[in-house]
Amino acid sequence: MAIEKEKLLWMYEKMRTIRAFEEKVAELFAAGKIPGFVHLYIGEEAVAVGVCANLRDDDYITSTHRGHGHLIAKGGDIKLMMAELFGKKTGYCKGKGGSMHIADLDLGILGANGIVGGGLPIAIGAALAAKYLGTDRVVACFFGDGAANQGTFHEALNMASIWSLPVIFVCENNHYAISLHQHKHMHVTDIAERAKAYDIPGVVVDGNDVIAVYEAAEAAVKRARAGEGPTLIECKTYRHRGHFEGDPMVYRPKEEAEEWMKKDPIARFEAKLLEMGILTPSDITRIQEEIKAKVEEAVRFAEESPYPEPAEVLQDVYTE
Amino acid sequence: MRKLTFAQALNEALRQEMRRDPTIYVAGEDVGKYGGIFGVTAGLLEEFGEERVRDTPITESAIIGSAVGAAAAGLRPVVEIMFIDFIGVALDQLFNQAAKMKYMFGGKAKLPIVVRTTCGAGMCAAAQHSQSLEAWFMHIPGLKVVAPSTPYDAKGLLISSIRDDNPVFFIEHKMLYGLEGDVPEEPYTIPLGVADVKREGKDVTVVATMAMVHKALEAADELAKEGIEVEVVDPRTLSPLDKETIINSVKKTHHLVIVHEAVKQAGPGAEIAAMVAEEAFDYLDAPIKRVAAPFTPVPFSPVLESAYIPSKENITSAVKEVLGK
Amino acid sequence: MPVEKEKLIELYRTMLKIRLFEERVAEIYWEGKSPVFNIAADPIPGEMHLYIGEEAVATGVCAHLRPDDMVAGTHRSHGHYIAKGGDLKKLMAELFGKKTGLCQGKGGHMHLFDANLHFGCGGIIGAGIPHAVGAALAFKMQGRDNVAVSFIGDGAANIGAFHESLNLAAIWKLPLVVVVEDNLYAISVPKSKSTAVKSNAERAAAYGIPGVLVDGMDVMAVYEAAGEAIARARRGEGPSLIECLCYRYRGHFEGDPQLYKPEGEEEEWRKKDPIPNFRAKLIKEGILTEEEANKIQEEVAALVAEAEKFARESPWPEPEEALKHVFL
Amino acid sequence: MAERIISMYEAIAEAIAQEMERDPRVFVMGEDVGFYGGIFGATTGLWKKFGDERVRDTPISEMGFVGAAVGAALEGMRPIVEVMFVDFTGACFDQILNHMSKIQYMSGGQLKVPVVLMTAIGGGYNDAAQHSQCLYGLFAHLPGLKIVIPSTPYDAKGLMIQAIRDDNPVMYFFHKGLMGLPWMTIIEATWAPVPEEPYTIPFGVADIKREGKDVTIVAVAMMVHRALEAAKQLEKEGISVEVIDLRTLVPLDKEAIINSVKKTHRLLVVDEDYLSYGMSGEIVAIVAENALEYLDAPPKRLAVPDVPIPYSNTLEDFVIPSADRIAQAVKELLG
Repeated sequence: MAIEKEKLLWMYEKMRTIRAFEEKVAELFAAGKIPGFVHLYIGEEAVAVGVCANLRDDDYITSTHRGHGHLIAKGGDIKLMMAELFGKKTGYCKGKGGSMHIADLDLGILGANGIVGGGLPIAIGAALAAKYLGTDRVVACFFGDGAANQGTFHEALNMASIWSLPVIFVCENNHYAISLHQHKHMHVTDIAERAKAYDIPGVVVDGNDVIAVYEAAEAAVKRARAGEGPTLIECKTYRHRGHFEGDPMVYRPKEEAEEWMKKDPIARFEAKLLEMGILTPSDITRIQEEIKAKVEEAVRFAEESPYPEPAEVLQDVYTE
Repeated sequence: MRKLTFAQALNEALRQEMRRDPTIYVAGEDVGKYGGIFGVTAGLLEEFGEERVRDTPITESAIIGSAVGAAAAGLRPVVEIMFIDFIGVALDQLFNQAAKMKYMFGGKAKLPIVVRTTCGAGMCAAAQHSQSLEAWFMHIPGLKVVAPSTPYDAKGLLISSIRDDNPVFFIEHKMLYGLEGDVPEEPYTIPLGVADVKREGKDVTVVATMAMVHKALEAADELAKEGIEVEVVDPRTLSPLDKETIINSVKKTHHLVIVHEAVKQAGPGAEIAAMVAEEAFDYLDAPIKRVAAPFTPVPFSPVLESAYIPSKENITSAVKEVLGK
Repeated sequence: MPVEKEKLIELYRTMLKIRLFEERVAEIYWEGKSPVFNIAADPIPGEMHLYIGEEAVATGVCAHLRPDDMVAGTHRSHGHYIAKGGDLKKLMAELFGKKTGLCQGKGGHMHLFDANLHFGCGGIIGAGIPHAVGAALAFKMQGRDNVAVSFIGDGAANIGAFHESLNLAAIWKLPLVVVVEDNLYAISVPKSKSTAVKSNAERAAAYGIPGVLVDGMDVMAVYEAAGEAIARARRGEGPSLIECLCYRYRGHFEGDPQLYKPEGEEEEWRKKDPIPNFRAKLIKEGILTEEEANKIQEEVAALVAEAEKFARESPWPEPEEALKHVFL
Repeated sequence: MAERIISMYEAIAEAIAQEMERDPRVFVMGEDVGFYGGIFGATTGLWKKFGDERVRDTPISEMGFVGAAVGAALEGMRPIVEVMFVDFTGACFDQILNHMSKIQYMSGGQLKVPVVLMTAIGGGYNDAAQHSQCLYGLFAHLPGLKIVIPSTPYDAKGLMIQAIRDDNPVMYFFHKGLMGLPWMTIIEATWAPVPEEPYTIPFGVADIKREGKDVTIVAVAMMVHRALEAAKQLEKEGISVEVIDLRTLVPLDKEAIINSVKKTHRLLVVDEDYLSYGMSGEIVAIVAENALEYLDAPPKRLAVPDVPIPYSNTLEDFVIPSADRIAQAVKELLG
């Protein structure tokens, strides 16, 4: 395995950061400190991290309603993210967007998205621009298994293929479109199969194995940078929590959930790194402490930040 | 001065802007080899090539959605939706993505997009190819809505729209494409949000849009013979709306008639009437009147279609009504 | 099993009906549109999309349908309606915009509806596919062994509705057959520039349903493929996708200069013209004599003439009619 | 006997259940309407009662299943489809705009499309720009659709039954904040007496939720309750407010509005939808056309200023009309 140590550690820290951030958000949401809806990424960390580990700062991503993980993996600032979740003036979107609409254009994050499948055509455009402007930038387009039944999926993959655009379509198959299991919302087992309908490569990977995701994404990014067109990567994974916080999850069998918990991507990766001697138990405690501190700092920052002025509500509709 | 048709004026605006700014590209169904179903993009492929003049599949969601992504990443897309009636299959990309992105992101995104489309009845194209749906887009914060009525306005407004850093929904009434008028050769802009008084008058204000501007002018000619002086105001941009010009005109004439081809209910006229009732109430000497299409889809048969589209006669009688004549 | 004589003759008659009807429609359409082309000019106003060249597809598919099976057509649907057993007089009268038309002048050539034949079509690319899905769902829920057929062009196979509808029909195992009429162009854009796969039949795999590619200029090939798919649907085994390779001789609409079609392409396809070829085949196989074939030709021509006469003599709708039928 | 108190979501689900029992052609389709009972509870208990066939969970394919409802209606069914949020209608707009609303007309009245499309509207719970819109004004502009917007459990049940029995396509908008969901801020009015037996409320008949003589307030959904709250406040100051709940925008009860204005001579339209080119404009225009001479002051509109719905509390509270701002507006009207 040719991934250098620094990269592996980077991936471990990112996964840990996502997990810690999300667990804190769950806690704050339950405590009534975060308003609105939040959709947590816990359990799917390997996907965002494995893919973004192959991206440069000037590459793009489009994200989803379950976007915190993607943003952190692409380099998003958890202080600004937390402040946005609190609806504070200092947040990424000055309190106008919230969990489902966080973006950081300087980091190539074209936004989380409240519309299932809404990000796919946007990714096409970013890729078109990258190609048009003669850069070798690529776009990683994250979406769920539910979005793979939306018309935008079909239109976007077709267009990316005929224009051979530099897009990596990353389907996070967590097996549920809210409450509906995959076998009830599509008649194929592997969404990657659908790549054939657009004459592009489609691969299935274990989305809870960050190395597997990394390698699949590495190949796809290479292909995209070389101008050879898009790839569809299906990452089989599972969300540990509900569709949104407060979802009773009555629709999914306990045994199934337990099975998946055993495949927790972080635990697996941690074990591997220990076995490889890249991490020691003491490193793990240290790293976790550091991350914990960062998250606490983010919360403090958010809590201490002011709310926006009501009058700001009228700003930012148009560019003057 | 040199005369061009409405379609030629738009074509020249696109051509001149594309020469000026290499980040501008055109995409849509049949905009390339075919030159656009109504000929507005004719010759652009030959001059600018396939990279910048892109024929797309029939895939409206991806056409508008890709414009959003491309604009966010530094280009200035000008995309065409063949008929405004087709926007239904792509509306999410327009009203939840393009229109809101800047706001949701706290002002960070800049989305210089022009979505060109055609509207209007008069070709017997029936219920799915003849609609006037401008009111919807005016109701969506974050979009600008432009609706020219003359070749001169068409060129200047399209250039301004392309140079604007916001998503602009540019509506072309298909019955105007053949209309000829004076158009300067050099590029020029007409600011968005500035109405144009197409005819001055002191007795009654008629606010009309797109094709209806010309019917209003015909009506005005006729009424002039009876000594009624009609002022015809063409908003040109529907969002932002030039309230000031409309209100000043009403303050002068004390009577208001609004004419549009969209259906009356919850249409552009409702907003304009409400705005005047709120802001110029004391200047009105008579109730406001709206002349608009009835609350039905656009029928096919020529007989039914002409019964549907507001006529010069509808306008003259409305004017006489508000004047109590 | 061999197709019986009557059926073969019926197939020929139907194709001919479509061809002669549309050739006459083209003449009437241009009556009012030369020397100056004004799209709104009488006697047939508005857009006009003709099916000439694709007759074998509608004919081969609809030959298996009953009046209470549902067909969702396209913007190019005279052929589908005629093959479904439609009334030429009402159809022609609707094209004229007359009161006696199929939709009393409210629909026009792109929006043809016939409640008795469970037929509808429309002007929005791909929009009919979900309607057919819904009809198929109704059949299933009502325990009827009917099928719903959605005809679309190759252009429509790239729009979201195609994807959502086939997925829905597949997971619900609905009696649906989607027939893609691949006439090589989405208006002016060649398939190679708009569709990422060679054949849309390959896309069936994305939904876990059967997909076949057939020669759409050969009515028997279409007839057989459709027969299987429709029987499968009636048996409750779910949807199928059929792509028929065919060609439209005329433009996307009347008035289309067709500059996008390469030299000689049409000549090549003309050689495969479904109608003369099938006529020759039937005569060669002794199913028809020259005389009988000519007689059919005359009978069909008479029907078309009658339809035209009916349309020309029919009254216009009253203007006030424009306000009716918005709500029941 | 004691009146039974239930929530608006239970009232809607009960109406649907009773109609499904009465008429086998009625069935329900949508995302998470089955086992889950609808994200906002509008289909609670239906799946248990009627099973997979008549209560169908769909993939996330709005264009597909809304179009399918049209097709099913054409073949004799009476589908009820739920589009989870009105914000998502963008993904299936064509089916509403060019088919559901027009087929009846385009077919010269041969065909009918008895679909009920129900969808959730409204903000007030920090769901931001793509999950908090109202947008009924857009659909009211579209010939062929009936537009229903209940504000109480009682109206919700009667109007839903009426909608299901109507042979025209009906769009039924329920306000999330009025559903009486345990996980939303509960406002009293969302739990109210509802008769157990089926009953209907005719479309096009506004309901005067409170009589008054000084000012007419016209509203729907949540704004009805905010207006009533404001009316209570103003009463203390001796101002008598009449609150009209339109209940349906199409057909629209113009008479009720005009008669009220003739009585009070003052009009305030309160709307949770965007201000420009919406319901509020239409109503003021109608009054300006038909009752201008009865007005003693310019009509007033209070609605969401033309911005997307922001996320943060302070911002959202600022854009959605509150009882205080309504009271303020009334005072301005009275000078």
